[in-house]
Amino acid sequence: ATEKKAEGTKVGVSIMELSAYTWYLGVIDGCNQWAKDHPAAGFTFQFEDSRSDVSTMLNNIDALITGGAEAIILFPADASSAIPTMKQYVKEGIPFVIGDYAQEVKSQADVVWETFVGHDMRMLGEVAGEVAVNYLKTLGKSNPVCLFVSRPPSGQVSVDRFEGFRDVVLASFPNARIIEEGDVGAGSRDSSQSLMENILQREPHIDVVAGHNDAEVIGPYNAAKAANRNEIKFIGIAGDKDVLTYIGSGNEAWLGEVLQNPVDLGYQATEAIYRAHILGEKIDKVWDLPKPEAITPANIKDYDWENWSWL
Amino acid sequence: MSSLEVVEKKNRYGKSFKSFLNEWMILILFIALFLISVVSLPKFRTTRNIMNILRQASFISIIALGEFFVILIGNMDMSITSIIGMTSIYFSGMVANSGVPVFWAILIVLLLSAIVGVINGMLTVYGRMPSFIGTLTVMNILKGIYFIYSKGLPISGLPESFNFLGAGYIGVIPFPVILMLVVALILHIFTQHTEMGRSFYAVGGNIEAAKLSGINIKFISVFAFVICALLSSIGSLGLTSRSLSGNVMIGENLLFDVMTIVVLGGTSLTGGRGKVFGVVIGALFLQVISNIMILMSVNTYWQWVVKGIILIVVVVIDANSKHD
Amino acid sequence: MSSLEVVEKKNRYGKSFKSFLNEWMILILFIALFLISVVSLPKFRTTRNIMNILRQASFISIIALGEFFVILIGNMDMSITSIIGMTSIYFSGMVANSGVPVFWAILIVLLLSAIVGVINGMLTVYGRMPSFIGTLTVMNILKGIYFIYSKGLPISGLPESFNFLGAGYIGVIPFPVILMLVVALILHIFTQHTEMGRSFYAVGGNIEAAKLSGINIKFISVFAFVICALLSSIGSLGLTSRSLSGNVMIGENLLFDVMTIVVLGGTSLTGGRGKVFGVVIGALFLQVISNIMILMSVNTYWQWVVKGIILIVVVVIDANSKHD
Amino acid sequence: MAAENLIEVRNCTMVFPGVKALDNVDFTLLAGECHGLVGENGAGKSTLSKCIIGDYRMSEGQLFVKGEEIHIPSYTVRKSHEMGIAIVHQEFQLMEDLNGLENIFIGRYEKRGPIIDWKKLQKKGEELLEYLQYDLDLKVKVKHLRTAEKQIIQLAKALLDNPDVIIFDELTAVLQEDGIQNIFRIIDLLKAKGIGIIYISHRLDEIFECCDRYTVLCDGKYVNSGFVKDIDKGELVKMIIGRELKNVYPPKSEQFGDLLLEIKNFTSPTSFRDVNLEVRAGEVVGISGLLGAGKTELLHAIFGNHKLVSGEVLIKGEPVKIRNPQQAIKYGLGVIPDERRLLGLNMLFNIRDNTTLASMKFFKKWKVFQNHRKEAEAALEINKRLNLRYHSLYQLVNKLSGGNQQKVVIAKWMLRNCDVFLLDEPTRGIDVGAKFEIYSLISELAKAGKGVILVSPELEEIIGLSNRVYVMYEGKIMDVVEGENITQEVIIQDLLGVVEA
Ligand SMILES: Nc1ncnc2c1ncn2[C@@H]1O[C@H](COP(=O)(O)OP(=O)(O)OP(=O)(O)O)[C@@H](O)[C@H]1O
Ligand SMILES: Nc1ncnc2c1ncn2[C@@H]1O[C@H](COP(=O)(O)OP(=O)(O)OP(=O)(O)O)[C@@H](O)[C@H]1O
Ligand SMILES: [Mg+2]
Ligand SMILES: [Mg+2]
Repeated sequence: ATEKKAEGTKVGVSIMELSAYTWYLGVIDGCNQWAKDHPAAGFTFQFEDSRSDVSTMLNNIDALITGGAEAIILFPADASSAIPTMKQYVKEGIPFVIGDYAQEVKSQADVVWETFVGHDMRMLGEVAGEVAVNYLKTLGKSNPVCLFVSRPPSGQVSVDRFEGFRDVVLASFPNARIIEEGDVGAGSRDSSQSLMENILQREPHIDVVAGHNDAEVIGPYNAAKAANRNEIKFIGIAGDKDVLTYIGSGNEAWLGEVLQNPVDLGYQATEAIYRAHILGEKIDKVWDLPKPEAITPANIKDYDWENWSWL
Repeated sequence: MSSLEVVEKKNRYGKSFKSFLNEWMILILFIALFLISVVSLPKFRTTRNIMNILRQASFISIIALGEFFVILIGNMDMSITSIIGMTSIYFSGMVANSGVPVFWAILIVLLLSAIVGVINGMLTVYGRMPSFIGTLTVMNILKGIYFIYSKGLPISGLPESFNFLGAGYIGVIPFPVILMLVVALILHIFTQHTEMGRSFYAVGGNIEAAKLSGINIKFISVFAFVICALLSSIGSLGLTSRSLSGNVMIGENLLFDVMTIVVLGGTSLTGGRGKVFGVVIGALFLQVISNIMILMSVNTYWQWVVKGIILIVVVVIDANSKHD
Repeated sequence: MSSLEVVEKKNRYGKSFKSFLNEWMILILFIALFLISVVSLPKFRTTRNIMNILRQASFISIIALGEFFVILIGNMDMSITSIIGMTSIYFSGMVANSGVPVFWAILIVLLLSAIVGVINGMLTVYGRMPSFIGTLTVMNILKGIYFIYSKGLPISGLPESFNFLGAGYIGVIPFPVILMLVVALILHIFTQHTEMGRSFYAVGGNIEAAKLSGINIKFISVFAFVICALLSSIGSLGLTSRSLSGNVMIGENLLFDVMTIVVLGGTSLTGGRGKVFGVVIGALFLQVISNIMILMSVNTYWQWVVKGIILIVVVVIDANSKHD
Repeated sequence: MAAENLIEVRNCTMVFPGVKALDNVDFTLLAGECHGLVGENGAGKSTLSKCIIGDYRMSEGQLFVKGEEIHIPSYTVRKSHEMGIAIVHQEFQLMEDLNGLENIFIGRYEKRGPIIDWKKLQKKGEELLEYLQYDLDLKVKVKHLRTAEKQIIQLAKALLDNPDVIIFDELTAVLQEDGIQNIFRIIDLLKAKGIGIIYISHRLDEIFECCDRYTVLCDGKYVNSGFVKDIDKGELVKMIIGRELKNVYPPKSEQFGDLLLEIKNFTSPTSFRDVNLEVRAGEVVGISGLLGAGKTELLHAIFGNHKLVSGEVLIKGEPVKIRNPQQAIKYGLGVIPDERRLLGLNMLFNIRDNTTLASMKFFKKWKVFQNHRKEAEAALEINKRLNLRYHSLYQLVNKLSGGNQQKVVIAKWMLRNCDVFLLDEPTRGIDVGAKFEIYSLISELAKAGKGVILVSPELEEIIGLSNRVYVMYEGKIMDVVEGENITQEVIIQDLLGVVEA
């Protein structure tokens, strides 16, 4: 948290969960980067963690606003819970920008936020699916086996990613078997590793493993490595130093990493709140973000990932 | 000799001003914290902020009062998070997806929660499971059940009018605050001035003796779990109303806060001792700490540390003031 | 009178077979579950799968054995998740980022954990905080501290050789299994055949009587928390070794599993009763359930439900066999 | 009132796993009589009482209350209470965190609508206390009351609903002479109302003082019953323990050695003031005083378990600081506390582990491990000596009868070879035969050069065993009586003198 400067504008940023999703550190970097690039705007931020809990999120919004925040960037904990609270504050002139997690509305009257800045969750899954399909084609079989480790407590996000992945793979391989297993443990590398160890006992052959995020794939990777199941290839989603290191160092078990760039997200969200709140522009309800890209052994040289501080 | 007699009398009859102070040490500490915040934080003392704190404390108070009963009889209910999630999801599901009227949906989820309370109680009383583990297991089972129903997705589309329960105002006073005060007052009278209320203290104090005094200890024990489930469910409806959507994760982090509140409020975890308004003060205490931490822009991680240290100081002072 | 005499003779030194059965009911249930699985699930009975289960059970057993000591003296340590996270992060940080040799890093994190154990114990014994709340608060403080250090990011770059601790084999037997058996054996001897070991039972059974019998109850209480912290830390090193990276979230959901294991193993949550090998069986039990659930492709959410129901059945049978 | 059988028990058998606690016992209680139920520890007295009130269901046999046969499988405490049977249990059954008033009325509050009428309750409570002629503040939490006061609360609770049958299970074990006389007065009042009383006590004098009939149990079997006026104490003792008992008190030792323990100016913040006391080797020192005189606190203070404002301790002439019981034990002290369940025993331990808890270090194998067999042998030996009734050394102590539990506490400290024993009411709840055994143990200790401090509510015991008696009143030592001067008259005079002054 930063002190509010005398003439500056304080922006409250409510983050879904920092502890389990360190990916949000990149979002924070993005916000700060924007402020550095635009010193004239005089933006200061206060970041608060909702710990994936709706009540905590709402309490934090209350406190951020009484604490002097003039605008809120909200990375919500779920797909609709903040709407009544937002409505109330928007009436009082506090603008909101929603980040990362799209809000479901029953009517257009509910769309009280300035804009939504976020990656298409389904598309993340689809890109992972494309990476998988490219690899599966090289195997030359019609009925490959894919495993997707989802994260049930993450709700819609996990569903979208899984469905994106599944639909793309099935489009090319109608006879593929897509196994979905949910990690209901801590959602850490360790919990997914334990899960995978047991799955390996059940499944004699798996071609590709993808998952809700990197933690859900690295765990299975460790498990497969320990069990010498060298046939299995892995695809990460989000962005993780270890995964990129594997890919960069030519580890053949890794097919790619679908990058969901958090710095960009934070940066664009701040830009959006700036335009809406300070410049008073009317902006589209959905902010354009570039399509997620897959980092693969072929293109990893094009990325400066070693210098990304959020990894 | 006479001087000794004086010392002894005062001590034995433990009703002195000092013992009153000791009993309400938490109140004194709370007032101290409150005054310090009022004086040193201009943003704290706005009506809006105070009302926010009260509103935020109200539903968690109600939930903590439920847990209070279970702790009073010397048990623990770890399943409240699930009861909260279950209520939120099934209520919203019924109202938003199946068109059940709000009133009936409330009755049905309260009934469901009561059933869960009965199961918790039965496992403890008849199944002889330690309640900590029994309710933990029930928590997981419930979670499985409502995740099967909702797949973990939030359910929106509740009528705007339902928002009043969690976010309405009567004058400048948020409705939840009034609700909380009414609930607390009723429970205060219930626990202090009715036969059944006193039975909880008896069961928690000495279950054997309570049984031999003709108290239906099984009924009282099960009933404590039912009260807990019902109040958790009411609290959940309030939280759901505030966000106008049903969410499985709505109470995810509440459990430990609730436990802390109950203990802060002077309830003994071994049972038999505690006061309703102590719990309310405990809830306010925790909420004020969280609030000033954000008003002072303390970094998230440091919040954990500072909050923890404050809690330790408070509980240690309180516990030691009660001891001898 | 003669019938009494006979009973007296027969039992003077020994215990009856029936009471032995009751005491080890959990073992019988475990064997039953195991045999059913062996017969009905071909994938279950492979050596590889059995070894897998054993390996998965080993570090959680070690952690549960730590918690066992705290529960034995009638307390609870809720901070183990944090101790596990702390160990994992600081160990990896020292080794991977600061180049501290593995051996020294292990010593340092063990020392750190012991200090946390001492703090937990002191808060309980001298601060008179209920251990449930005291350790919960310590958990949050610790979490804050190591998140400040690591920002929550995993730390990789541990030497491959360190992988042996968590993933190595001696013959066909995974090294963690051997480690777990050695630890359990030592603790079994410690609790059953030494003066200090029995002191834990004495403190848990009646702390006042233990005090008047000359047992240093404060030392024993604090020591129980230290043992818990140390074993949690060792368990954490094992888990860290397995994934060769330090992770703050590594122990996040372990707490309730650990508690369940300790209770499954026949330990009384009110203290004074329990056996080391009971805990080990508890861990195996839980692991077998998880394993067969996945081997049978039970849907994720149903896993919670089915696992919960199995646990309830087992604990209820066990609790009722012990009763009278 | 015509002699009517209020209670009739026929062929009652009660089996616990491994123990036949009652074996074909018959028992009758008439209206308006006080019926003494006596027998050794573990004879089955409490078990029989619990069968009568429906706390236990007898395995075989019949129970008639006021001539009506009871259907045993559906008989409960609540039913027996409805039929007018009340009991004061041997072990306290109180909610320590609630006040006296609530402990008396719990489950039977006076109400106005659904709300408890505290004023009326308070008035009723005070009336009850007046009837009992006992002055105590009912608003005080029970945990702050004296042991005797707790007993009065239990008595008040039992009398609350005007029962027709009332069972006193060792009601007087924690009372002193004046309290006991008060109980006799109350018993007379009750008898006059036609209430039947079952009176259990190990102090046989009481049986002769207040009972009309007696029944003797031995090892769960009915031995005899009859009118008290037809027998004398010797005969009764013989029926109880199966042999005669001569010379209850062994001869006192006359050989004293060096000073073992000296207490100087002990002052506690609440309980006693300026206490000086000394014990020599071979000496039994008695402390006598009314209830709440501070004797228990004094013993605990010596043992490092009670806060002191000032005071000095000398062990064998050396000044030492004792901060906790552990240190006290190192200096050779041992204590037998008065409340066995709270302070003496670990109810989750078996007999062996309880017996050896304070002396584990004497039973080592290779200096580190416990030698279980040696422990068992030692425990067996000492418990045999105390005539413990049990069926296995590995039996949990909570299944023992009250007196037998007390024996385990004593055994525990006898195993630990202390120099000075602090005994706080060691014979509470112990039967006549075993009492004698404990007296001779105390005397043997003295002969072996140990020092003993003895606190007992029974003046006779103090007089029979002590070489010197300190008389304590309201936390102060009023007088020290030695040798020949130790007589009932002198001590009572000391106490009365103070009270009147
Ligand atoms: N719940 C129980 N389980 C097993 N055995 C028991 C139980 N209660 C009592 N006993 C046994 O029954 C016998 C009779 O016990 P009881 O308590 O009736 O004796 P008592 O005559 O009251 O002795 P005391 O004078 O010591 O109080 C004892 O041998 C005791 O060990
Ligand atoms: N749990 C307790 N907490 C506080 N004070 C107590 C407690 N128990 C007893 N006391 C106090 O200790 C004193 C002695 O009470 P106790 O019941 O031991 O009487 P006693 O044994 O008959 O007398 P003595 O103290 O002479 O042994 C009383 O003044 C009583 O108020
Ligand atoms: Mg008895
Ligand atoms: Mg006493």
